[in-house]
Amino acid sequence: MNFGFTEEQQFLRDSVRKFLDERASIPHVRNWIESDPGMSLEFWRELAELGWLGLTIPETHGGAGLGWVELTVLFEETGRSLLPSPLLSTTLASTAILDHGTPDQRSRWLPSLADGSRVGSIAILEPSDHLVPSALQARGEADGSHWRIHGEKSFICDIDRADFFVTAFRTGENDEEISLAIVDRGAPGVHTEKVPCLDSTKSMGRLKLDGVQIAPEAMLGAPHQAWPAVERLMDQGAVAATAEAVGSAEAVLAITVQYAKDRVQFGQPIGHFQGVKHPLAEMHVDIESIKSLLYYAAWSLEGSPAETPRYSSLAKLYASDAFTRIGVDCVQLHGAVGYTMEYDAQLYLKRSKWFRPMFGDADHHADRLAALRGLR
Amino acid sequence: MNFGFTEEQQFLRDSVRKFLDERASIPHVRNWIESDPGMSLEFWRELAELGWLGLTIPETHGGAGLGWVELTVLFEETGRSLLPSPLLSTTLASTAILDHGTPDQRSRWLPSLADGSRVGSIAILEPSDHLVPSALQARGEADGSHWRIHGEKSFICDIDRADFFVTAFRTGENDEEISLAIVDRGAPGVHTEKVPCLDSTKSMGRLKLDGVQIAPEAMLGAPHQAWPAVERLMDQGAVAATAEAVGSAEAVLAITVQYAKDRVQFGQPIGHFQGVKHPLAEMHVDIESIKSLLYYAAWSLEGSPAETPRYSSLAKLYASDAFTRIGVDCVQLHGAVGYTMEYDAQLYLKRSKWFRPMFGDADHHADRLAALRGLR
Amino acid sequence: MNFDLSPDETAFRSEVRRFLDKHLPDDASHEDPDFLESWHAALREKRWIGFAWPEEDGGAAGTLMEQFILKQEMATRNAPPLGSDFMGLTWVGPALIAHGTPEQKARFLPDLLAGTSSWCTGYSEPDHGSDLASLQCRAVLEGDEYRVTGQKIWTTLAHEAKWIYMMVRTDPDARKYRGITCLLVPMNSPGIEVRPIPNLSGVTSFNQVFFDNVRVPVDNRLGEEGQGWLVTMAALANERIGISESTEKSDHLDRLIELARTAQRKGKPASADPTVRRRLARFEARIEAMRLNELRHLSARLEGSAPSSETSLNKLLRGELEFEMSELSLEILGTAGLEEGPWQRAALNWHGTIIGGGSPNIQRNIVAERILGLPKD
Amino acid sequence: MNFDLSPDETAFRSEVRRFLDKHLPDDASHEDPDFLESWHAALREKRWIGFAWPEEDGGAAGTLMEQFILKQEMATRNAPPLGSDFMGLTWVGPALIAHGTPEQKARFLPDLLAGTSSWCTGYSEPDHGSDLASLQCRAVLEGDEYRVTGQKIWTTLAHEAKWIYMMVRTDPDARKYRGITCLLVPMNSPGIEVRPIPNLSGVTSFNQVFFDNVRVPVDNRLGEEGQGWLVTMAALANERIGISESTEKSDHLDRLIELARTAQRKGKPASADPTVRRRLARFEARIEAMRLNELRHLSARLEGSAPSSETSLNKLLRGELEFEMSELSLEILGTAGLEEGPWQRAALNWHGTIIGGGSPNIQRNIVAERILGLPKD
Repeated sequence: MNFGFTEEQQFLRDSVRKFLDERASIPHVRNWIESDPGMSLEFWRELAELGWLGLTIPETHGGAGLGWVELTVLFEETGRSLLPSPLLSTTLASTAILDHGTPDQRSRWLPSLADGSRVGSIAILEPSDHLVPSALQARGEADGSHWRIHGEKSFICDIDRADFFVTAFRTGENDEEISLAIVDRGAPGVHTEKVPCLDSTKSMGRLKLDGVQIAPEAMLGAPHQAWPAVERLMDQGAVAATAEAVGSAEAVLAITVQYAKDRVQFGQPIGHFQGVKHPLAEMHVDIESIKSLLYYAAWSLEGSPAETPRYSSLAKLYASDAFTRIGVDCVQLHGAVGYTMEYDAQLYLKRSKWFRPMFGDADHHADRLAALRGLR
Repeated sequence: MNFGFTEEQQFLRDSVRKFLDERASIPHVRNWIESDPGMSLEFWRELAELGWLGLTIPETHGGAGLGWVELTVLFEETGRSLLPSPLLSTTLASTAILDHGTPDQRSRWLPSLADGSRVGSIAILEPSDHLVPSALQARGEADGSHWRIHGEKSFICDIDRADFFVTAFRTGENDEEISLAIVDRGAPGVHTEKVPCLDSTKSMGRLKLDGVQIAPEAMLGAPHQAWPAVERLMDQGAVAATAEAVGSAEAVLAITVQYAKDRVQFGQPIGHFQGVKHPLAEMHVDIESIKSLLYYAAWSLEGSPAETPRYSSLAKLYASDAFTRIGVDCVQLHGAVGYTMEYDAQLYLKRSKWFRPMFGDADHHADRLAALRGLR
Repeated sequence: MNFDLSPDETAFRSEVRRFLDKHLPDDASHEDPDFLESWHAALREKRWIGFAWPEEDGGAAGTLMEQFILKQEMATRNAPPLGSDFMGLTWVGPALIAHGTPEQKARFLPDLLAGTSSWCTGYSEPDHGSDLASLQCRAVLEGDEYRVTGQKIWTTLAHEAKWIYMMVRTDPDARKYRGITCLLVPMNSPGIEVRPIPNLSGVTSFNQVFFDNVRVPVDNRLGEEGQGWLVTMAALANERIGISESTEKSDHLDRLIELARTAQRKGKPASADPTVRRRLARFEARIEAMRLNELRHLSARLEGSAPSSETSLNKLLRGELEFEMSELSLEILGTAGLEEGPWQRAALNWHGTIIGGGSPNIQRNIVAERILGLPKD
Repeated sequence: MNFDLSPDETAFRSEVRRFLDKHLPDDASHEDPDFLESWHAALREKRWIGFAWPEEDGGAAGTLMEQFILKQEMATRNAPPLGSDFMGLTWVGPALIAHGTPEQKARFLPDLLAGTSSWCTGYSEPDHGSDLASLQCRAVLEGDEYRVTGQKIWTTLAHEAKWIYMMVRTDPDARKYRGITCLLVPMNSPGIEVRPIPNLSGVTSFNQVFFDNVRVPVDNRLGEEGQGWLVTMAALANERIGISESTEKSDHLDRLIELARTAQRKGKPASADPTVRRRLARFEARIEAMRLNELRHLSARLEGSAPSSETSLNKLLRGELEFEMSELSLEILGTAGLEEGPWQRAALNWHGTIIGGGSPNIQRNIVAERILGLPKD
């Protein structure tokens, strides 16, 4: 038993960090999000060359063949930099194809995802925002060997960057008769709309599906039986987003600790006052606790899948509560300057707002944990 | 419009305070609660002579003919002293008779309550602890012009001190067909049982009613229609208990502020540290806010009865949350000595535990306020 | 204790209501210049723009209780403010009335009442946010002019104002509050530069203001040299009735309740969730406590007690409410809460309103030290 | 990262499970002296009472990982502690092993392992609760005896112990930690007086201990004069695996969930209220975080890192959990929560467990200063 990172994992973290510090510092990020398309396409190609886009894709398909613990390391570091990129979306899309695709589908999609020539995303939620089978109303009608999807998908990350969407839709009358398919962005009947997001380092939008035709080779897994795959995909999303949140929270804590050491008021660095230092201490307690839950959840994805629902919910629940508080407190502890565009704390505050509802909010995960205990 | 106390009210407060400081300081209270019957009967007689037992009883019935604002002043001060006595119970009993009794009932009961020769209490709740009509299961069967009550009443204050109980019971099939009657402690079929209470300055117990006969002249108000009277009685109880809580909270805050000024650690009075002074500041904010709500609620009982349900709930809700926190924080801020029998903070902690559920806990009042807003 | 109005108070309330019935149409827009012009004209006629000011200074000499009744009725009807120049009416007018020369009053008060002035106030400086005693913006008297050099920060609306009411240090050797002087300076004076400070949503209301050897005639000094602190405290003591904050939070709660009633959350109206309902009830308790705290404070003032630190109580309550209420709105919206919208903007922008009155930690210190008597930091 | 056990670790876990199957009946009572005697006899035979001690000192030389596995299996099965003399085994044994003379080891260790000793420890003094460097209890060497005069406070179980392991000041001029010496003193020595300190429920586990010219042979000094601080730090460094706290909170949560399932609240099972369910889920998240924090800390220790201030994290989490969980239990019980009972007693008595490890503010200072590098108070 070992709860530590291996030397290889530590090396991965160090090299990611070094690269991001040099090439994607906050001034870079501010430049990117202030211009179109809100990220650097050139930087994205470099990420592909570094192998980060295919970290968990098997080597036979052009990836690095690593696992979710390594992905967690990567997302912690991109979260620390608030890196604007479709990394999370395309990773979830490749994970869905890896976990549920046929050998043909894997061969067809994974190499282009690993080398960055294609970007994927996932389209699960609908305007109702409820993460239960009955809330998925997008409907697939059988049309010979094909399906035709009518419906609307909301809250899709990187809507403007993805070439295709792993999409969940209803194919039967019973609540859990859900199917998954790959929907090409350019297919007839697909309409995308970008929606301005409170966090400019993230890109969001919605999808309208007007009788979009799905060929059998675009279906992921057996029809009608994809709800467990949807749940696992949302758990994977929760783990990846929580890893980003841990990095972001550590970064804004570090910024605020430094500010508390430097800023002098009434003849003392403000970090001298318990009214400042104690909230910072509580943030550290929370971040370390989230890390413990997160690392176990990430390990469980491959090491103990039956435990993943519980641990991804524990991690996301704790992180949703804590990062919200951390984002607000760090801005507040800066005093008036925290509220200005010029200081960086506000960028993390906005990220904390983005993070909270994504892949299930605190109440969703709390209710799920209670249900796992037989309480309802 | 004036939110201040009159000179007379201020004089009442000063004289109550002076008397209690001299005659019922915390060492006195500790002596009383460590011996049987947990209070001083001699002191009780003195209270009667001072006129405190009949503060709101009309002068024609031997009382002082004052109102709920004066009662609030009195309860704040007895709460500050943690005075062990059936003052709250007997006041509620006399209030019920005053508000709902016939002239004959008033003449019969009020003088003996004002002069302390009789003590009353109220018996509303049952073991289910739910403050809705349907939860009152004690049942009165018509027996000629009399009623016979069968049932059980719980959480009765001063069970061992009261000579009679203003009791609510069901007299019809519909939920709200509730009646109120005066049940004599010595009547056949009445069984009282004292239950040890976590706060030794309070006395609690339960009542078993085994076919207790109620004569028409013991019925308070019209049969079947007493639910509004029960609600008002509980609102009056909430106001009186919140007044006690305000006094107790102020007292334990004062003790803790003094401790924070005197206790030196690492070369500083601990009150110098924001980790100590800020929680104390928050307590002051909460206590003052509860006072504002409480005084308005107390005034409304006579000045604007339609507003009483809302304001008694606002005050009790805020106070239930805040006094709980104040009790715990004051013990904690004392460090290890706060946890010992010797220091006084723990006495107030226990009172805060007693206060929270009495006359409706925070959730009860929050749900009621939401319902008043049409939310359910 | 009596919350009924006296006959005089009732009569005044009726007068206010009649005024509002007449001059405030139900569909009035706070952005409509025609409406605002007629609204201000009617107020001017009533002398209500300087409602609490002495009659000889153009005011109505309104009592504290009348101010309270006026503000409450206006808040209930969502009336626009009494005048257009908030900073000027709130800070500059009272200071002029208390300490201005007859010439200064004649020069500045009519514009304030006519709504043609626009003032900003220069207190805070970089590195001395909450610590006014240590301010450093320097003014040196040369002949009949001061030369002002230094910086001010967090100067609300400086980018739009015509005048600044500012505190400067005229005696660097005097300790703390002594050696501070009050000047009234045209914003178009040579040597003044304004740099807007966009907030986290990109909106500008704060500015940094640089003074480089700015010449200010000695006639523009308010009060004596070295008395700047007293002058400003006098303006502060001329207390406003702080009803606006609890009314504003109460409106906020009404909108939040409406959101909870209508927004679907997890397949049901958000208000179907007892967690949501109880949070709303707790907001109500604290907002109502704020309102009644204000009333108690007003009562004490009417009885003749001095302004006290008790105003810090509501600032602390407000800060927590701003945070918790905006969080609940986003939680109710769910994932839609991260798309742009009015609730979302409000959830980012409340931070500035808290900082305005000094950070929560400063307020806690005030309560702990001034009210509870605990040791200073 | 790998949470599977290695083959060696699996084998050891099986050994522990077999031992527990054999020696810990399902119906074993921790109060039954016959059971406890056979339990301790079996442990002695295994040499597991001093599980981590060197073999030459009568221990089993168990590794950190084995300690963890042993504690975890014992906690899962609700086994009684490894020995009866908790303070002696935890503090005195490790200090003796590190710094005792061969004669001292021979004199004290066998009794510790046999379960015939009972030790208390004297660190805190009045007015110096958390600040050991300033301790004042004085020992003066006269010939071959120390004369000890002073006080100790919060001395757990002093009213039952036969010996006290205590820190005294032997050099009043030496600064801070220097000048402190460690003595082993029989509690029946003339001049020792024990005054119990009842807690708020009337239960005594803490005491004040007075020393009036108590004679202690110099042979009873552990380590050299002036090295008392080092001796005690050595015992501290011989770290225990802190699994008990999260296991205890986890048991607490199980009982609380059972209460929520069975207790009626407002006419329904308490667990039917989503507010209650979500609070329980949040407790679960923090308790599981505590368990995994311990595991991460253990992993780091196994990799050779020094003991760190990270243990303060779980102390803070625990403090908040104690409060919030006990409050929820009382809220579920409703008015019945103010009658006497086990939940009610627990809701009063948790305060002492928090104070034990230093107040929450001290823990926050440790995290802020030692981990985040913020300025000291």
